[in-house]
Amino acid sequence: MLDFTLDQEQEMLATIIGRFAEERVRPVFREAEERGAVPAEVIQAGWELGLLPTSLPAAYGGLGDYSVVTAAIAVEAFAWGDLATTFQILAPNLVAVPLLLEGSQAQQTRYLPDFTTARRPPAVTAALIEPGIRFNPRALKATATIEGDGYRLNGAKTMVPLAEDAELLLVYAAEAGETQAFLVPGDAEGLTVGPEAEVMGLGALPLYRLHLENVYVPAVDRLGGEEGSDFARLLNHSRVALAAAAVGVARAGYEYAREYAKQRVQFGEPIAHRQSIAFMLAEMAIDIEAARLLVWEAAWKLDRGEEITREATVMKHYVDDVVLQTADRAVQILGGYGYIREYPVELWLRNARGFVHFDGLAIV
Amino acid sequence: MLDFTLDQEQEMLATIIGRFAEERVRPVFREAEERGAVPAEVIQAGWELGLLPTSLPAAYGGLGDYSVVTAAIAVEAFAWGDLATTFQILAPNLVAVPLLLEGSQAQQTRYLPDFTTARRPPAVTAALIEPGIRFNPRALKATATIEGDGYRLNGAKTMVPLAEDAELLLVYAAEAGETQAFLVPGDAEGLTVGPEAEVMGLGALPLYRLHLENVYVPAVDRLGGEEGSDFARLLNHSRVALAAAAVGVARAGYEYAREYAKQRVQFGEPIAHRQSIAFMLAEMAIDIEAARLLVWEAAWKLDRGEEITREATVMKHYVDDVVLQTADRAVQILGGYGYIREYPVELWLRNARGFVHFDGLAIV
Amino acid sequence: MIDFELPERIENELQMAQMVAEQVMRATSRKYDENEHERPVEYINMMWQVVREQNRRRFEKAMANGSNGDRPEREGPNYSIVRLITLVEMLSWGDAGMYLCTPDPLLGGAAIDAVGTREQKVRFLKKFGEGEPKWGAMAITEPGAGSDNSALRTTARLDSENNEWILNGEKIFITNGKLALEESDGVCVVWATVDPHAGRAGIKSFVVEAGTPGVTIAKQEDKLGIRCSDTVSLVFDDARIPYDNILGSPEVQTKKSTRGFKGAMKTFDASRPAVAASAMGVARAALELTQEKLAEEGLEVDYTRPRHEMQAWERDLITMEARQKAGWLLTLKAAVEMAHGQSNRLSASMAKARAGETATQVTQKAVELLGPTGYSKELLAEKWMRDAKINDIYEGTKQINTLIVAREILGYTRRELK
Amino acid sequence: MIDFELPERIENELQMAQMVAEQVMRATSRKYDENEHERPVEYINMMWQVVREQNRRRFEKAMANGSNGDRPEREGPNYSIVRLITLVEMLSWGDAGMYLCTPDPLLGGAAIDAVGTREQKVRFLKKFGEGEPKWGAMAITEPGAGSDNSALRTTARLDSENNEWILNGEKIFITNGKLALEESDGVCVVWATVDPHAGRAGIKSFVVEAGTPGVTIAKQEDKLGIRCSDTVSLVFDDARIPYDNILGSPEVQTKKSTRGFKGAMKTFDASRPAVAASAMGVARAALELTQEKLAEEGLEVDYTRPRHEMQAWERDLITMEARQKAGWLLTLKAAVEMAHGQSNRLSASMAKARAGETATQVTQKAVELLGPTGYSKELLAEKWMRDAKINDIYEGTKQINTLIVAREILGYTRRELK
Repeated sequence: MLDFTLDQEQEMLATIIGRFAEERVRPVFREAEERGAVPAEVIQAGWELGLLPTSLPAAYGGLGDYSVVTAAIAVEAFAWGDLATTFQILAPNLVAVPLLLEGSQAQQTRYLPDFTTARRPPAVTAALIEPGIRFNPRALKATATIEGDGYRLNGAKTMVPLAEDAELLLVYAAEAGETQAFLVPGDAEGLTVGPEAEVMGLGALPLYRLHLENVYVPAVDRLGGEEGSDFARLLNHSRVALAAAAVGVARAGYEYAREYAKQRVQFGEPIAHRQSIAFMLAEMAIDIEAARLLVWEAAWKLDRGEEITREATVMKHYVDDVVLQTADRAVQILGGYGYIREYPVELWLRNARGFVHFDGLAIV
Repeated sequence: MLDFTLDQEQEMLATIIGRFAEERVRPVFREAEERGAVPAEVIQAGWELGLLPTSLPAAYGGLGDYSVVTAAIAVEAFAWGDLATTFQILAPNLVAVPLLLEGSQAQQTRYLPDFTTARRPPAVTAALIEPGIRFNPRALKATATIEGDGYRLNGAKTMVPLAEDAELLLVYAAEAGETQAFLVPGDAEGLTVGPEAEVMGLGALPLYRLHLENVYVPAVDRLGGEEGSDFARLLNHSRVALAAAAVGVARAGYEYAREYAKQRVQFGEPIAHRQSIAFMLAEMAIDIEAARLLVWEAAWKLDRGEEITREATVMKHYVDDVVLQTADRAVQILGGYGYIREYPVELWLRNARGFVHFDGLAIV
Repeated sequence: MIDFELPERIENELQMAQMVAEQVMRATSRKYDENEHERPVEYINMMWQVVREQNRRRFEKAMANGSNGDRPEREGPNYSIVRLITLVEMLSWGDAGMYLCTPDPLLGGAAIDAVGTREQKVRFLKKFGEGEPKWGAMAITEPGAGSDNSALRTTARLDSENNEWILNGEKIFITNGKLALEESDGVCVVWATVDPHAGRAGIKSFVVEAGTPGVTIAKQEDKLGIRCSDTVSLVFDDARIPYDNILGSPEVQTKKSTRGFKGAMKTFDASRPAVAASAMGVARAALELTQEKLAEEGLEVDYTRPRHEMQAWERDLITMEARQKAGWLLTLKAAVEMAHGQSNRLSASMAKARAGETATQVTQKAVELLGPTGYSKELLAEKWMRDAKINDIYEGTKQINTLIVAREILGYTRRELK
Repeated sequence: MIDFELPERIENELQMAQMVAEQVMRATSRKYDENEHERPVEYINMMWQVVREQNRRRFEKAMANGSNGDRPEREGPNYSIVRLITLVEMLSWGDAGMYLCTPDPLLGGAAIDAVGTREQKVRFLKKFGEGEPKWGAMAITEPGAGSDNSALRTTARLDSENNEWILNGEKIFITNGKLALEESDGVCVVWATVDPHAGRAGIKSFVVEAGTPGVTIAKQEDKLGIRCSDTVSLVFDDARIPYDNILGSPEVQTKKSTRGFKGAMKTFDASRPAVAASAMGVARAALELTQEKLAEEGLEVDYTRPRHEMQAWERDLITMEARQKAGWLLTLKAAVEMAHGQSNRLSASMAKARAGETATQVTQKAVELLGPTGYSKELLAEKWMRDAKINDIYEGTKQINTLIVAREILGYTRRELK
């Protein structure tokens, strides 16, 4: 019955991840951004929180309590710490969750156990985004054409996280105009990784271009096997994850700006005493609250097995705007300090702008 | 050379019309709205300001100094007083200006002199807008089909000002898919006026539905005669007039709200002392300033004979938003008083929302 | 445990409400918009049957268990507020002005419920469960004060001889004031100060009943929208009411503690979500009408298109839909917090500030997207745009509610953040 | 007489500037964005040829007619400010960060021009017409003060024996501070108080030349954008400068008259339009690139479509175009008023507030409309989004400039409207 409060488990999770974000991520994320890499021990620690194993079925060694709502809460807490770090910590989901949702029995049996037993984060990733100015995940340029008892993949991808070291990639391509996913080993013939795809944000996350030239994929390695997979469903799960991350980024900017505005004295008073600043903060708080509720509702519907393409589109539309505007306002409130990299908010603005383009970079 | 200041004549005109708006229009416009008619003597007085005659060629008894910039300044000053009154005072333009811009020699000689000699405002109007939810002035549903050496007009129009008493109407219809204008006498066979078209605003301006059933129009009465007319040009002139009026409406709301905010004491101070109110007023002032400059630039280009469809579209897009938001903010600043009809701002909001739909209701 | 499902009981009631909205309210919306100040008898009579029964049972329950009747015997959250706001949303989807004419104690009743004694409930609320339709109203705002309730000038002087309060002053913007005091045997809760020098601490609320001598309706407002709901000014000229008509304690607390005032203000933590709900009802009506009319033209939103491949009207509809959903979820949250007995001061102001703005934006956009017809009176869109705006203004303007949100999130007093 | 045509002389100069922007600035934009703190030698050397000549002639003219060199012999409007802002717009269309590296006295020079004596002009401005590239800078902001210039702590103590001023304090966010004081024989105008207790009245500006002992660059900022322009902190530790380096009168006016401070502030009535112009240059660059790239995909705006028949991207482009035009016209107005010798305090703040916001919105939208490529570093859009944001912040944040506008239109003092 109508209720917007976290249950105990969720409370605990939010606290644990919140502490992780504050104590492990925040101290290093700025340098990670400049260096272009998140410290391995942070990723390892993130993996050891064991979120993915918890959500995988007992049959594959997990705890089997998969909840998108809970995952959304977790992702917001991670993203509050740092977005690039979050995407990297969640990278194993990019393969595990599609397998869980759409994988064939055989595929699940073959791949999922590794995700529950692995000591270190499995070296996997997914490739959805394509270079160009009018990317449409439902109408990919990369193609999968049937050849014999398999497929040939051709095309170009970009913003593929961690591709260089990936042993297994889930590659999305258009099969007869419809988006399907394919499990491709990192050393597959015709698959070339690189150069790095440099973008405005996510500096700490290694992103790559990917080139597919007649990459052969056996039929059994198409996600879902015989039936193939329901891409709309995967995209919706991805959008919930990204929207939850957006809420985390927005909250980071809002909280930082709020505390700054209370400390920063100008014209003899904290600037938060001025309605122009205080009202901006109020709007930010309301936007974030509303965005979170939209995310939770969508997640809740996914947990009930509903088809939420419409909700996901509406939610994404709203949340993408909220995170950008909130981050921009945070920079505005910090003024000159918002513009220098010594302070975090400028990075949050660069990351915030990316959400309209992040389809497929995270999934829960 | 770059200069945004009015010349002497324009200064004088703005002053005269400003005084007219303040002394003749403001005292009666509210009651006019409730009664559904502007007092005849106000319209008469507006006509006697002689703007139209001044702008018509000397050959037809005018003073021949036609300037769209000057007209835009005049329209803003009128509209500051009241929009419905402005549209009614400018109604003769609806026929005279198209004749001036696109009329054939014969048509000008036949009709224009009446506009310079008439003691009372000529009973003319124009019919462009059509009922429906997707009106496109460049793709009208009303049709003009060639028959013998004339045309048959068929279709429905709405929001036709003063149609009931009109002796001459300029009716717009699609001739082979292209919008053309036709001079139609008020008593033409097949032309039925009514019922009244009731809309949210403009209560003081009688607007009518118009029904055209096989209305015959001799070829010579097509605007421009043989060549026909350039509708794009007429539409651009209309949009400049409407945008100038929008600036007037916006300024009325802004100034009223500003003075109210300085008087209205709450929590021990004028509400204008609060940044939330003061900043709204500042944004309103900036919006109006920018809108006016856009209007002036478009008008200036028309005076230079430039084709400004692009500028007019961009300007309309901007100004339509500005007038709505400014009127809405004025209501907001007045609070409860903004919501009651004893105060003027609620009417300005109703009028402001109409500008996206007012194509063809005014022209200069 | 996060859950977006409404209690089934409420879902069922909503279906009933929707029928009323469609068949009674929508059918007479235009009529009562054009005939301002006329009471919507169809709606009133239909609702009174239901409301009277509910009030009667509610009242009896209250007398039985001494509570205000909302609180059920069993433990756990109390969803009556959720029921209230979902009903308000649905009825406002029907007609936001007509909904305000619902024969009910409404705000006035809420205040009596909140702080009234058992005896007061008997005297003032019992009658809402019997006889002819009756209304309750609340008189707070004064010409000079606006949203600044601490600056009230209306006085309540105690006449100890006759053991009566003597009210003097003027109140404005009173919703249903006429229905409550002139057109029915209703009640109006009036805020007045027992000590003009005591500021907030001196402010008390008093119950004034219909027919009280010295109480006159000075003026009935002509409004932009919600025209079938009456908004009046009241003048109190030595209006005498029994001593026992005061709600809560009569003594003036010290400047420090302003509990009396705060108590009165608490009424709004329930009413702000209700106003937000009303706003979202109008917004949904406008959104759905626009979707419907565009669909008739063959224009239906394709939710699978990426942002950059949408049509402008498509993006507009999605924006309207997103805002409407967001505003409604904020409203639900404010209600749910209340249902769980948590303070909803922040969430209620968030919901009110955002919902009022959203209803304004969504309805204004609808009038644009529906073309010349949308601007005409053939459709209700233009009326809804006029109706919606009130939600941005009353129960505290958007600015006042944003200010409250700002103070809450910054932990500031009204002195720190003016 | 309303006229939107630029003087032909300026049009011609703009064509030159556009060539520089296209061939020198755009060609090296990415390089200097990636190699932060490196000076854009190609642009600097190319510009110095021109600027040196102009400065020389300007200086000689100034010496000749005793004016600041802008004012032409004949009467009438002085379009040099219009020339300035149109050039700034064009160069910022090329690269807003690089434009800031133009070897020129810039703000510092403007201050010296405005209030400096003939001798001071000889000492500080003559060198900008000869030899190696030089820069001028202005040091105002302090760690504690932000936009609150009346709260400056940096002191200038007079040492009457040696007839020198002794500067102590710290300044931050100084554009070109490194170029002016370390990498060239330039000047930096420093705001300091000669009487910490005198508030605004005590604040004076002083010219500090490169190589002055006791002046050190404490820190160079890493920034979101405009990375090839250096932004530094300066520390003054008993930095001694000749008595004659003070700009304007040394005596402290009574609290009432704060002319000294106001005089210094006046510099901004010229610089705010320049910042607005820079913002609009970036905005235009982003707008044009987006139009270009979409056109390559066969997507060109059809301006004859009614609003409701547009594609979403089409409406976005029109919105961007409208904002860019509006912002630019406001900027032109602020300049034209100055050219006509009218006070442009209001219009300059209007232009600055709106232009900074517009550049932010337009560039952010461009990065969206250009898809994954727009977010990548393959195009300059993402850089322009980072560059543009500074215009929303420096020379007074949008909030500060909106506050100035509000005070002007309401006729309020800083006390009435805080």
